[in-house]
Amino acid sequence: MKAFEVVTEPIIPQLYADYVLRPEAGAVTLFTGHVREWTKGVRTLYLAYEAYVPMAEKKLAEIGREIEDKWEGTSVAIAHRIGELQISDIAVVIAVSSPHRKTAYEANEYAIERIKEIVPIWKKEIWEDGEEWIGDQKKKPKEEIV
Amino acid sequence: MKAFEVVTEPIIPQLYADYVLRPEAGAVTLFTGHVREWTKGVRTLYLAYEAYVPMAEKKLAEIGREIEDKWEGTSVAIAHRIGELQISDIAVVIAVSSPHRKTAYEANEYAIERIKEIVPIWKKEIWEDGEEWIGDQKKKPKEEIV
Amino acid sequence: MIELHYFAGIRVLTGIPKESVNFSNQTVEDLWKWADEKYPGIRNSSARIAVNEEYALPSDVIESGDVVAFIPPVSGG
Amino acid sequence: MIELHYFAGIRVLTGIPKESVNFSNQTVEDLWKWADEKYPGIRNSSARIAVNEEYALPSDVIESGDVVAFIPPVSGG
Repeated sequence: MKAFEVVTEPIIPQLYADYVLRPEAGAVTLFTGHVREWTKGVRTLYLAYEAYVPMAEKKLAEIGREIEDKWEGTSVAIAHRIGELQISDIAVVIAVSSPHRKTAYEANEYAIERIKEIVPIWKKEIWEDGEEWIGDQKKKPKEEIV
Repeated sequence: MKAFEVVTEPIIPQLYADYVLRPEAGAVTLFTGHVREWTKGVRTLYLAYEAYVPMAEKKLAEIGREIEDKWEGTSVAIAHRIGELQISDIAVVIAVSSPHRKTAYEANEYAIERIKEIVPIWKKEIWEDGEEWIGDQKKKPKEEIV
Repeated sequence: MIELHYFAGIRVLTGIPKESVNFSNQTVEDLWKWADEKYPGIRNSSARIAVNEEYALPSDVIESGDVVAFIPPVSGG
Repeated sequence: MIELHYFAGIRVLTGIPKESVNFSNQTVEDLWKWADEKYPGIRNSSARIAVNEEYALPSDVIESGDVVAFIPPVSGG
């Protein structure tokens, strides 16, 4: 495994937690983003993720560096899975270790926000009655579909 | 395993993450608190944790209920290990699942804060030159010891 | 009779992890007075008292058969 | 020649995942104009352009051999 990677196989979160652990770490936060069955009243059958892989890995590493610069003593690892994902599958894992817990939470949440801003990965939602690449706000599923 | 437990064996975090996962969960946060080698310039050799086990498990479950009441759709599992723990060993694990990520972070951090307030578990730090039950603020290691 | 449990720093102070004592229909406040006489300093330790695994108020009444614990400031996590 | 990559909703619009085109010493802004003529609507898609795996400014110059990607609003995580 690499500390910042796009993968096609199921994600094993513990690998990333182990990677960031060190003697000076008092806290490790591990975030996993999962495929959720219901979004705004619309039932998702499964998701398909696509990435611009080399750039995505570069941007994930950039987020890791941002965090390690911003919060002293932190260490970060991030992986995002692409391809077809079923309900409850892990799409993304973020591991952050830190001497103190407050930072471990804060830095981890920062990572997911940044991923959603700058990392070239796209999600296609597949519903019972259609599918759509997510990202274009105009085409998001509407509550009245139910 | 139980959703809220005090254990003597090494903690396997994934068990607790798996326990809270459900189809409506989009996010799982897993916090692990580890034995840190250095605290305020004092080197820890190892820690010993003691608990008032039945009350501790009751209070952990109470924290879980507090969270599930406070943040809709969350599910929680918490374990704390007691006995002798070495550097980097996991002392506590908190798993929270939630439909949305913001809640998963917030609720998880709430859990560790509450554990440090109400759960009858105590830590003894063992240093090269002594040992002390932590909790009594007057006797905490001081920076000038270094 | 009630059962008394001592933990962590409090156990260091009492020298024993638990004991049974004759005590009933008195309050938590009364227990504090009794304990501070037997174990001087216990009252200044910032400990709390739990009765049957719940934190108790000074005015709560302790009955025969209750399990009481002296809970020094916790430091889990 | 430069290499153009299209992703997600943008790929649906272009109908192809990538192509090579003659383009050099022109700016990102020029590329937008070219692209919007060939693929009407691409400019209104809120996509960004990345040159050699870095987000580019409209004034950045694209050289022969560069790898250019149209990045629609990302939705990872």
